[in-house]
Parts: sequence; structure tokens; C-alpha cells
Amino acid sequence: RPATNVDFQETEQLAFELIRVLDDDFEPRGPWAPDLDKDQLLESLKLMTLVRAYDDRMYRMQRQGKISFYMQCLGEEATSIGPGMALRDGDMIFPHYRQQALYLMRGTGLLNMMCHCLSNTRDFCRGRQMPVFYQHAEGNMFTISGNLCTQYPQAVGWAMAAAIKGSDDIAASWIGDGSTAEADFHHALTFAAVYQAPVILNVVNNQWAISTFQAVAGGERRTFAARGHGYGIPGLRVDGNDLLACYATTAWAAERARNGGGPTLIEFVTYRGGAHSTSDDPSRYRPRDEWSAFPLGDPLKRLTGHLERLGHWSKDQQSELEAEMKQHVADTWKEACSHGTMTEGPFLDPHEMFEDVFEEMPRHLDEQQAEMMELEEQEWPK
Amino acid sequence: RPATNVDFQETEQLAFELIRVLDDDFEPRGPWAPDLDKDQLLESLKLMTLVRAYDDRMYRMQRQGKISFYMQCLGEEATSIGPGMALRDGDMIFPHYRQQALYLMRGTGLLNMMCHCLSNTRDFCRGRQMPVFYQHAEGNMFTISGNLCTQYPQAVGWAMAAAIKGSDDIAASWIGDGSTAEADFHHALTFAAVYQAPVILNVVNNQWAISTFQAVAGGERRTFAARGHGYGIPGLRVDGNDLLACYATTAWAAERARNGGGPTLIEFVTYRGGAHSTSDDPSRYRPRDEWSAFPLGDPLKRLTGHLERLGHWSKDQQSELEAEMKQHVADTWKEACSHGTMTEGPFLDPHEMFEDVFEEMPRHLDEQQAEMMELEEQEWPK
Amino acid sequence: MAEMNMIQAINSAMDVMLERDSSVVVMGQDVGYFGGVFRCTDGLQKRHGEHRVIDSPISEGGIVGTAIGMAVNGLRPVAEIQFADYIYPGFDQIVSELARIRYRSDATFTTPVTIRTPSGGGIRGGQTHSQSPEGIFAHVSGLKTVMPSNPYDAKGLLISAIESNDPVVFFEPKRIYNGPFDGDPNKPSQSWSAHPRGEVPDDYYTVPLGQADIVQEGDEITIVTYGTIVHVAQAAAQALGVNAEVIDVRTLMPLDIMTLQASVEKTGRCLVAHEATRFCGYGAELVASIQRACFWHLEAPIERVAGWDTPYPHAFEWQYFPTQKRLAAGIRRVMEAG
Amino acid sequence: MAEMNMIQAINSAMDVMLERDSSVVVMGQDVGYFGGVFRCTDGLQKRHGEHRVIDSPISEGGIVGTAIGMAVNGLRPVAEIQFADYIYPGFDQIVSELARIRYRSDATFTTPVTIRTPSGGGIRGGQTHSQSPEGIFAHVSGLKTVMPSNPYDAKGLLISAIESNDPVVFFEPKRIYNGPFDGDPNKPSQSWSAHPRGEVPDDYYTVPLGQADIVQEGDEITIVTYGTIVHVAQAAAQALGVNAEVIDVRTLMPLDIMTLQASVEKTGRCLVAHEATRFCGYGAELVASIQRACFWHLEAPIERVAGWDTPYPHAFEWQYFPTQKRLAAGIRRVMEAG
Ligand SMILES: Cc1ncc(C[n+]2csc(CCOP(=O)(O)OP(=O)(O)O)c2C)c(N)n1
Ligand SMILES: Cc1ncc(C[n+]2csc(CCOP(=O)(O)OP(=O)(O)O)c2C)c(N)n1
Ligand SMILES: [Mg+2]
Ligand SMILES: [Mg+2]
Repeated sequence: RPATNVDFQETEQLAFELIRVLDDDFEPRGPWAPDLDKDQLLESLKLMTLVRAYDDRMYRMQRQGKISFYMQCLGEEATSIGPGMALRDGDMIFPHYRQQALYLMRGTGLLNMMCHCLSNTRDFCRGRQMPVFYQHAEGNMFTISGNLCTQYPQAVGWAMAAAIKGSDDIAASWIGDGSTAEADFHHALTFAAVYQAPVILNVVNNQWAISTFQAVAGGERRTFAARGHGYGIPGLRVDGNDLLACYATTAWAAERARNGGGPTLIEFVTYRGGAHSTSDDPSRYRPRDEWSAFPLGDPLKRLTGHLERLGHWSKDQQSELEAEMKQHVADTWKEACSHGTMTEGPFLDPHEMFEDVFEEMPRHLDEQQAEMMELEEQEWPK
Repeated sequence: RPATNVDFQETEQLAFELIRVLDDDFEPRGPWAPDLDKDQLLESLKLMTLVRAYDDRMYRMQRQGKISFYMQCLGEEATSIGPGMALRDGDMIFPHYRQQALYLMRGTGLLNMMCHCLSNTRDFCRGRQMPVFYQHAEGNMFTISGNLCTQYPQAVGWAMAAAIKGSDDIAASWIGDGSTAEADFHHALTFAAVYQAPVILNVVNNQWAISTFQAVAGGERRTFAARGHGYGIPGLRVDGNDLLACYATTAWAAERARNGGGPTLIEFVTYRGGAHSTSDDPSRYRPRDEWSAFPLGDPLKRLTGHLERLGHWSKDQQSELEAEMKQHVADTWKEACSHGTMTEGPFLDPHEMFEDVFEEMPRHLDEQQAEMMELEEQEWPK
Repeated sequence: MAEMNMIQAINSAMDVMLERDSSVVVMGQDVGYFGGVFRCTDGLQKRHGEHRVIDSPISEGGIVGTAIGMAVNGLRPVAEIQFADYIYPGFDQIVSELARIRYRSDATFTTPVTIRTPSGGGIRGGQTHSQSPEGIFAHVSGLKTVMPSNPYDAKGLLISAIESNDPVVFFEPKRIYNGPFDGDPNKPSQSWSAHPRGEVPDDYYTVPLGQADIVQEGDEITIVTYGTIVHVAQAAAQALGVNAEVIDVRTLMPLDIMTLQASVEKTGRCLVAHEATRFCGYGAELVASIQRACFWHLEAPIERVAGWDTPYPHAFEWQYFPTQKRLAAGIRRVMEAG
Repeated sequence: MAEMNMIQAINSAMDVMLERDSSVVVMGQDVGYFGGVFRCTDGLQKRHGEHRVIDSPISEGGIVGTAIGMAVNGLRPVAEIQFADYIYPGFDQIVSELARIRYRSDATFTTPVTIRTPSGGGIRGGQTHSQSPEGIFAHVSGLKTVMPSNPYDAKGLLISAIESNDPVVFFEPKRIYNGPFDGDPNKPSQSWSAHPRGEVPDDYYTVPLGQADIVQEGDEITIVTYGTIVHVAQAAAQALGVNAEVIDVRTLMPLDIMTLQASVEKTGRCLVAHEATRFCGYGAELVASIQRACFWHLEAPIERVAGWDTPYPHAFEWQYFPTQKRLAAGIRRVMEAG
């Protein structure tokens, strides 16, 4: 673990190793081992357990037709929670669509997130976005886009502005392995390097981009962490199922950025445990048991294993926690549905569809809104 | 000079050195020294001298209002001529706008190039492109685009098709240092790496992108040759004013590509000796004497110096050659003008403006063409 | 002859062309081993090989850019953009290159590339899986723009597009991939088997580009539309008992204005309808062209029914979508005017 | 008050706003040390510093993408795209992000970004330095689209754009940067000093977005246009001795339809003119909106004079450009019809 202010050249090797803290016996080893205390570890475990319960529930709700779409982060939880713990509240986050854990950490609230997925009267997007495209301005969590990688140069711009304003807040963004092929990946790295923007650019390499293996994005010729080398940007290749490593590497990059050291690219090596989305059927393109064979294991098992080893936790406590979270999610879901579902009211008022296209509604939208409301009154077929 | 079939890893250092053949005394030195015979060297000198005479003439013709626009390649000639000599006729070239030398090498013809710049009746673009946007299908020279870097992924696609068809022809493309910031640079490198396309991707680093120094494209943090490393693409950093080095490195990359070794990125370090274009005034942003202070000198002086050392050439012969080329260019210009200029006929028939939008002219263009021709008849003001 | 839905018809068109013409290649995200997120390329890689049915990185600009290069080297790429909403990263290569290479090179270089992309809403896709950007492409000189409304046309038009030496942007209205849709989301979804154009020849045939199709003759009003709305318009006219002539434009560029003109001169009334947003949408060109060609025959202003000028909202899909109710209101406005 | 050409007026608008509002930053290719290839940012970096007037890499996508991020962090970026022909690599960030962030986030995030870009032909720029893509942007919900036709409007509208909390694409007709142009390339070029709108206040003032301007009153025909063609239209009408009402749209989105409607209801005849290609161009929307609003007052079909539906050809610039001759032919068609 080099000092956070070393020259780029001294970081190059880190893009080809796999930075780990927890070994196969859940022992923390090596220079990257962070000092997280019991409470912090238990806090992160609680969160990870909650996210799984949330994903599990929402996935099933979609299957039952209660929501139109859903995306899990099963198996990748540590790549959000670890970094999230290492950032300050003032740091701005530009997520990909599998960072639900970060929204929970930043205070978005389970109920609000469910209400969004239901597009109901409490939806913070007022029905304008598909499920899982969260946002939370107060928590410095950006609005998620359906277009891959667009948030990457935006994060760099945000960081450039922080530097221009003389603040020491930094930006962090997440994308997937497949998204690295998009133009905005290059835009982000170029501008981050040229302006030495205080930004952390994360690539969650979960091995798959829908049906295509990361090799189709060039991940087998060269690690994604090394993509930054051509621009002089340090790259860290990290065990993404090791919460402590995810935390420690983000802390390193954050300190570097905050002190004027510029951008860092971090590749989290992990595995997409579930389907790409509720529209996907992975059995068509990958072996069913691939995850169980994945060498880096399951981030939850590794974290509980670590806590058990420390004597802070037991299998029973974990089962209790899981039951508790399951219940919490179920109760919250019930409450969320009371604010409306796709089929049962209360419903959002469709006239809201015309708001916020512009700050003030121009005449043509005013007229279209009136026309729409009038049509709503009419019966059809008459 | 590693074998052309070595692994990428063994090439990495070459992106940070400066590959040279001719030393400061014009002596060929080192492993990259190619065996070019006297005739080949004199051939390339003749061409370089011709290109300078051509650029000089056309630049002045624009200043006199005879053509609307022009771009010189003053000081960068070797980055076209060297590579051009190392490629086969069947190899497809996707140039940037400063590769006029390659068009001359591929048989486009001085007269045709001038007629294009005049947009006259002999213009191979039939008046549809600005000056210097050449093309020459028979010579496997692609049509130049005004949009920077678009040719880069196109070259990769051409090379992928060559591989699909089982041909051992390769593609080569040129861009400038500033253009590396465009999305298509990333698209090209990604696809070239993923499909191991037989393509040579050249970056002519002439230090400037209009008014911005190459640092604004990130060239100072990391060499452009190293941009490929993140994708696992070998990068060669080459003395672009050393014709022998330009030849030798291209020959290496061509052999590697032809034998299935995949893409190579080559950075030619050179200097833009003239203005960006006839619309530009470099005195506003760079010292007038910068070129004379440029450590890599002038490619023409270095080539003549080499030939003189070999006893193949003398100052007098060079002055004769320059006079001869000047005359040749002047005569050809006269002939070109006989096919029409911007002010004196013969002129292209404007109805041609409507052709080749589609293979067959659709009704709406047919009608617009008729309307335009009818208007041509009318006097205005009546 | 076989019963095919639009997915099968589109798949068959590529299959037939891969078989007939060794220069045809198919490329795009997830189109190879997997067979496409909408299954349009299902089985093609298995049948024709990895070199001809290619999985591409997630880079629309790279897909179009490399497809152009392949075309310059003698291939006929059929590139899929997974959703029309994601075509924009490839926009520069399409507009600045693909559309103009023939022109700028005096036809010494040509780029016979077909870009296939699913478009339109009605599938709960929200603002980034529902767009209809066809008007933008129809505005770009040098591109042909196509949108079929049924399996028979889809296969015949796609084969014509692949064989065309001009670049074609081929929009596939995803809402009717699996069956026609009359605009009522509460009805059980229909299958193409009941529809006459669900009968599709297994082999090669073409539907020529540049020809509109009168899907229903009538003399009271002309409804000019394309894609999913063809079916909604027919249902709306029928429900109103209006004897409407419904025209499926099919090829947006070049536009078959003669067929439209003849119809509007006959009916004297015209409604233009599409799913895309109205302002500066393709319908504006239809209105502008028709009012000029038919001005002296028009008995009422030409009305437009289109997507509202907002992004496509997830929750309000059926207030946003031009449903029968909205088509009917438009028809009434035209019929009652004057 | 001072005499300014459009370049000076645009420069002054940015200078005033950089002075007034510390959140304003200017960015783009060659805009900093050099002052821009058209000199629009001349001296701004010197006066306001490298952190506020920023030279960008040659990456339109990166420029727009980072500008959005800066706006999210409280800045008001004014980004220059060197030529409108080169805006397409930034198209995805403009259409998919800039235009919709307010909407998709229920206004919890907003992106007050102004994109300035020189457009239009008449400068021997050929197909890649002459384009007028405004219609494409006017079709995108969530963007405001502006094109001034004189120095006074240019400064006032640009300040309004910078102050707007909505994203604005601001097109600058480069042919009239240095002086008005009546469409005759053989005349000696005029300067703005002779033109009433060449008088520009040195300080802050605004011209509101969304208001068309009647630049010339008349009762025989309404000519609706914008940018360079405003001047060509006035000259053509005068040469024909037609008493035309010439309206400069100025803001393309939102469109001031009321001003257009009032005029066409008065004159009963309308010509729409612009430099952009005709098919699916902005003029199509003008025709469609006006024919609907004014149908019962129209005495003749609305005609369009526009760039031909081809790329902008270098050699045939003056056959391609909507010259006085072409405007006059259009005016005649409208006047003589019916
Ligand atoms: C610009 C764009 N192109 C294509 C898509 C369709 N798409 C959605 S997710 C996805 C795969 C992304 O894979 P990856 O980046 O690895 O992220 P992961 O799903 O694995 O988290 C694709 C192709 C899109 N959303 N945006
Ligand atoms: C997409 C695009 N953006 C901007 C421009 C305007 N432009 C023309 S040349 C140029 C500078 C290019 O510099 P470089 O790539 O270094 O090539 P050089 O001129 O030095 O050969 C710019 C910005 C363009 N032609 N295309
Ligand atoms: Mg992935
Ligand atoms: Mg350069």
C-alpha cells in the first residue's frame, strides 16, 4: 500500500494484482487492512443483509406483476457498501443502477425506494422513471440514467467544479465492466487526467454484461484497472467481494483526490449473482452454478466469516438478523403499497407528466396538458 | 527491436522511449535501422520535396483567393512517407487531413489533387468537399472527413472485414494528437483489441491542435503511444522527423498485423511547421521560432543529411530538385486552372449537387433539382 | 408460408440474407450467442458462425463506425442498436459519416449498412426504452428511414434494406413484436396469427422501399401514420364508425407523397398520427407536405395526434401513448371542422 | 451604447455574465488562451482567469458531459462547440442527459448549461462547416433552442440563455458574425455599424426567450424565418416591392406561435424560410403549427424555402443557399396562388 501521494508510476503494479484484505480463512492480512471497529463492521453487515432482503423481495414482487421491472445487486453488495463507508457525506456520488446500497447508506430510505419502484404517489421521481432509477439530492446521490456510462464524465465535471470552487469534496462514480466500451468512459478518463479532477472512477467487473462475458469489453487482454494507465491515471484492481478491501482502496483514492493527487480508477472484481434484470434469463448463456464456483466467494459469507472469527457474530445472530430484515422489508413494502401500486390507487395525477420539462411550463405544454386532462374525463369506448 | 510476434508485455517500454534511426549526424544507428536502398531513399526525398513545393504553392494560391482553404503538412512529411513505403498497395489507408503525401504515393496525381482544391470540372469530389478532403478509391485511399477521428473505428472495421474474408491486407489510419480525445479513439482501440484487428493506428503528435498544446489532450502526463496499453495494444513512440524510423516502425507493425498479431498504436513525434490551416494565425498562441528550436529538427534536412553522408546526394542536387519540383508544381497548377477555377469557367454543373445523395435520385430531390435549374435560368435582380 | 410474429419475420429476413449473400454480417450487443434481448437474432450465430454474427462491445459509436469500415471493405453489415433510445452515442458516425460518404466521395465509396433498432413505447420502458426518434433521422440527407407495422412488411422491407446500397435506419416498433396492438392495454394481448400480414413466406421476397401502403380504404378522412399506430388508428376509426382511409407510410424517407396526395385529394380531410413527440416530429413534415400538395382540396386543417412533448413517463404510459381515445378525438376534430 | 458586431456582442454577453455571476464558466476548444477560432471569447481568459475560461480537449461529448457535472455542482457553464457540424459527438449527453435531468429527477437536479455553436453556411465551409441542425434540437423535449439574427438580440438572448435554469442550445449564424448579409455574395460585405441592431449596450440587459420579433411590418404576406435568412427575406421582399411582414422567430423552442398566428391571420399568406435542409426541418413544424392555427385565414398554401435536401456542397454554395432569388420565387408562388 503506497502512500496516497506517490507518483502514478509507483502505483502501476496495483492494476494487475488483486488487492485483498480478507484471506480464505476470513483473516485480515496485508498492508491494506483498514481499522474498522466492531460497530462499523456490524453496521455494514446489517446493511448488506438488508439489501439482500430488499432485492429478494422486490425481485419477487416484479415476478408477481406488482412492479414493472427490477435489478438486483446480489453478490456485488460490498462494491457499494465498502466505498460508501470510506466517503464523506459531502462527496457526490454518480451511481450505476446496481448501487441501491449506497442510496440506503445516504438516507434515501427503504420506503421511498419502494415507492419509487411502484411509481406511486410517494415516488420521488413522480412516476417519470422506471424502477431502480433512484435519486436523492439531499444525500448527494445523483439521478440514475438508463444510458450507460453517461454519469462518468458528469462525475468528472462535478469534481472539476469542486476544485474550481476550492472545496475538498470529491466525486465518485460507478459503472459496469461492459460500460467501459462506451465513449463516455474515454471522455471521463481524458478530462479527469487533463484537469487532475478529484474523482474516483469505479468499474464493477461482475464478469457479465447481460449475456456477454467481460472479454467482449476487452477485460481478458488487460485488466479494467489498467485502462487508466494510458492516461496516467492510477488503477487499483480489488477483490470486490472483500468489504474491507473495497473500503480500504476507496479510502486510499479519496485521500489522494482530496489532497490534490487527482483521479483514481478502481476495478472491483466480483460476480453478478442474479439475472441481469427481471427481463433476463441467464440460463441461456451461462452455467447455473457459475457463481458457486467463483473463486472470490460471496461477500456476505466473507463478512460474517470475518465477524465470527473476531467473535463479534454467530450463525444464529445472522439468521436472526436475516429474519428481522425480511420482516422489516415486508412491513415497509406493505406501507409502500398503501401509497399506491400499479393496479390500486391512490395514483399520481397524470397532469404532473407535463411539469419539469422546463422550469416554467411553456404554452404548448400547457395546451397539451389541458387536452390530456379533458381526454381523461371522457369515456372510451363511448 | 523485438520480434514482431512477441507478446504485448514485451513491447511496453517502446511506448516511452523515442525510437530513432538517424542520429544527430544523420548516421543510421540501432536495431531499427531498415535496409532501404539508394533508389528508395531518393524516391522518398523526391516525394518530400514535391509535397513541400505543393504545400507552398497551394498555401499561396489560397492567400491570393484562388482556392477557399488549404492545410499544409510542413514538417510532418516523414510521418506519411515513411509509413506509406512500408505498406502494400492492397492495404487500406484511412487518413487525417495532413496525409497529402500518401495520396501522391498512391497515385492520386498532383493534377487531380489541385483540381479538387479548385472544386473545378475535374474535381474527383465533384465540388462537394472543401479543399484537401481528398479521396482515391483505386489507390485504396479513403475519403477524408471534416469530423476528427471518425476514420479510426472505420479503419478497424475495414481490418475486421479483411480478417473475416481471410485476406492478409491490413488497414492503417492517421489522426492528430488533439483528436485522441474524441470518442472514436476509444471506440477504435476497444474494437481493435477485442477482435485483434489487423490495423495500424497512427497518432501524429505535432505538438499542437489549432491553438492548444498537446498537453490539453493529456500528452504530457503520458505519451500517446501508451494510450493503447490499457487495452493491451502495443504502442511505439517514434521520432516522426526520422523517415527511416517512421518506415521501420510501420514495417514492424504491418508484419505483426499481417501475421495475426493484431493492432499497434504508433505515436509519431513531430512538429506542425506551419499554421493549422489558412484560417489560422499561430502567432497568437505560440512563439514564431518554436519550430527552429524543436529538438527533432526538420525531416527534409535530416533525410538530405543522411543521403549526403552516404554520398548519394549534394546540396546542389537538392537545390536543383527543389527548383524542378517548383516548376513541375507551377506547370501542373496552370494545367489545373485550365479545368476551371472559383472565378473562371469551365464550372461544374450545379445539377450535380443532387446526385449521389442516394444511389437513385428520389422524387423530392428530382423536384428540387428541377426547381434549382429553373432558378438558374432566371435573372436576379430582375 | 408460415405464421410468424415480427421477431420471427425479422429473424427470417436476416437468416435468408446471411444464406444468400456471403457479404452480409450481423452485429450488435448480445446478438450472437444469446440471440438478442428481443430474440431477433436467435439461432443466427449457431447457423452462420461467429464471424458472421458478431457480439459487439457496448459501444454504439464503435458498432456503427466499424460497420462503416466493414462496408467499405465489401461487407453488408446489419447492425442492431439494442434500443433506439441508445442510438445517440452512434449519432455522429451515422449523420457525419454513414449518411454522407457516398455523396462526399462522388460515389467512389459506398456504405450499404442497415441499422436495426427497436423503438416506441407501450412496454413500461420509461423514458429510456420507449423513444421514437425517427424524425431526427428522416431529416438527415443520405439516410433511408423505415418502420414496418406487421411481420410481412418487416421481413420484406428488411431484406430490401439489406440489399439497398444506401444506408438504412430500420425502426422496429417493439410494442407489436409479438402481436398487433389496438391501443387498449387492458385487452388480452393478441397474436399475429389472426392478422393477414402474419402470414410470411419462408424464403426470399422483398417489399420495396419508398412505397406507402393503403391498409384500409375509405373516403371520409385520410389517416397517415406508421408503426404501432397503424393498428390503433384502424381500431379508432372503426369504433367511431368513420369510413377512414388509413395509410401506413412504411418508408419515412424517401416519402411516397403521391399515395398520400391522391388519398387526401379524395377525402379532403387528414389526420397525421405517430408515437414520437409532436414538436418538429415526422408528422410536421407530413402536414407540411400534404398541405402544400392538397391545399385546394382540404376541407379542414390537418390535425396531428402524437406523443406529448415530454419525455416518455413510466407511470403515465397510457395517458402519453396515442390511444384509440386520442386518435378518435383527433378524427372528430378533423371531421367536425368547417 | 457601442457599435458591436455579433462576435463582440456575444463576447460582451459572456464577459458581463462572468463579471456578474461567479458561477458562470466558459469552456470549449480553443476558447481560452487563444480566444476562439471565431474570436467570440477573445480576452475572456485574460480577464477572468484560467479556472473560469477553460480550454477543453477535442471531445464534444466530454465537454457537454463535464459541463453537466459542473452545473450539478452549482456552476453555470457556457460551452462552445466549435462548429454546429461537430456537435454530434456530444449528442447523447445533450439529448439523453442535459435535456431530461430536470424531468427525470422531479427537478431535484437541474442543469443550467448553455451550449453556443456557430451554424449555417455561406462561408465556403463545405459540408462539415455549414450545417444548420437546429430542427433536430427543437424536437428534443427539455431543450430551449435559440438563434439570433443581429448583435443586439445576440447579446440579450445569450444573457437570457445563461441565466435560464433550463439548458439552451444557442446557434450563432456565422455568416452574419461580422455584418448583415442580404444573400448576394458579390456585393461588398456590409458592417453592422449601419444596422440599427448593431447598437449594443455595454452592460447587462436581456432579450427574453420565447418571443418572436416582427422585424418588418406588412400586410401582403408573412415571412417567418430566423438567423441569416431574416436579412435575405427583407431584401427579397423589398426588391419585389411586396409589402411583407417579416418575423424573426429568434427562439425556436419555445415557439411564440401567437405572434405568428396574429400576423398570418392578418396577411392570409405565409412563406417559411431557413437555411437548414427542408425535409423534416424546423420549417415543417412552422408550417404544421401555422396551418392549424390559421387554416381558415389562409388564401394560399404555405410555402417553404430551405436548403435543398442534400449535404452542403462546397462548389455550389450559392445555388444551395436560400438567396434573394429563391426567396423571391417563394414569395411569388405564395402571392400568385389562388
Ligand atoms: C448506451 C446504452 N447502450 C445499451 C444499453 C442496454 N444495456 C443495459 S444494461 C447493459 C449491460 C451493462 O453491462 P455492465 O456495464 O457490465 O453493467 P452490469 O449490468 O453488469 O452491472 C446493456 C447493454 C444501455 N442501457 N445504454
Ligand atoms: C469532431 C470535430 N471537432 C472539432 C473540429 C475542429 N477542428 C478541426 S482541426 C482541429 C484540431 C485538430 O488537432 P490535431 O488532432 O492535433 O490534428 P492536427 O491539426 O494537429 O493535424 C479542430 C479542433 C473538427 N474538425 N471535428
Ligand atoms: Mg457487468
Ligand atoms: Mg496536432
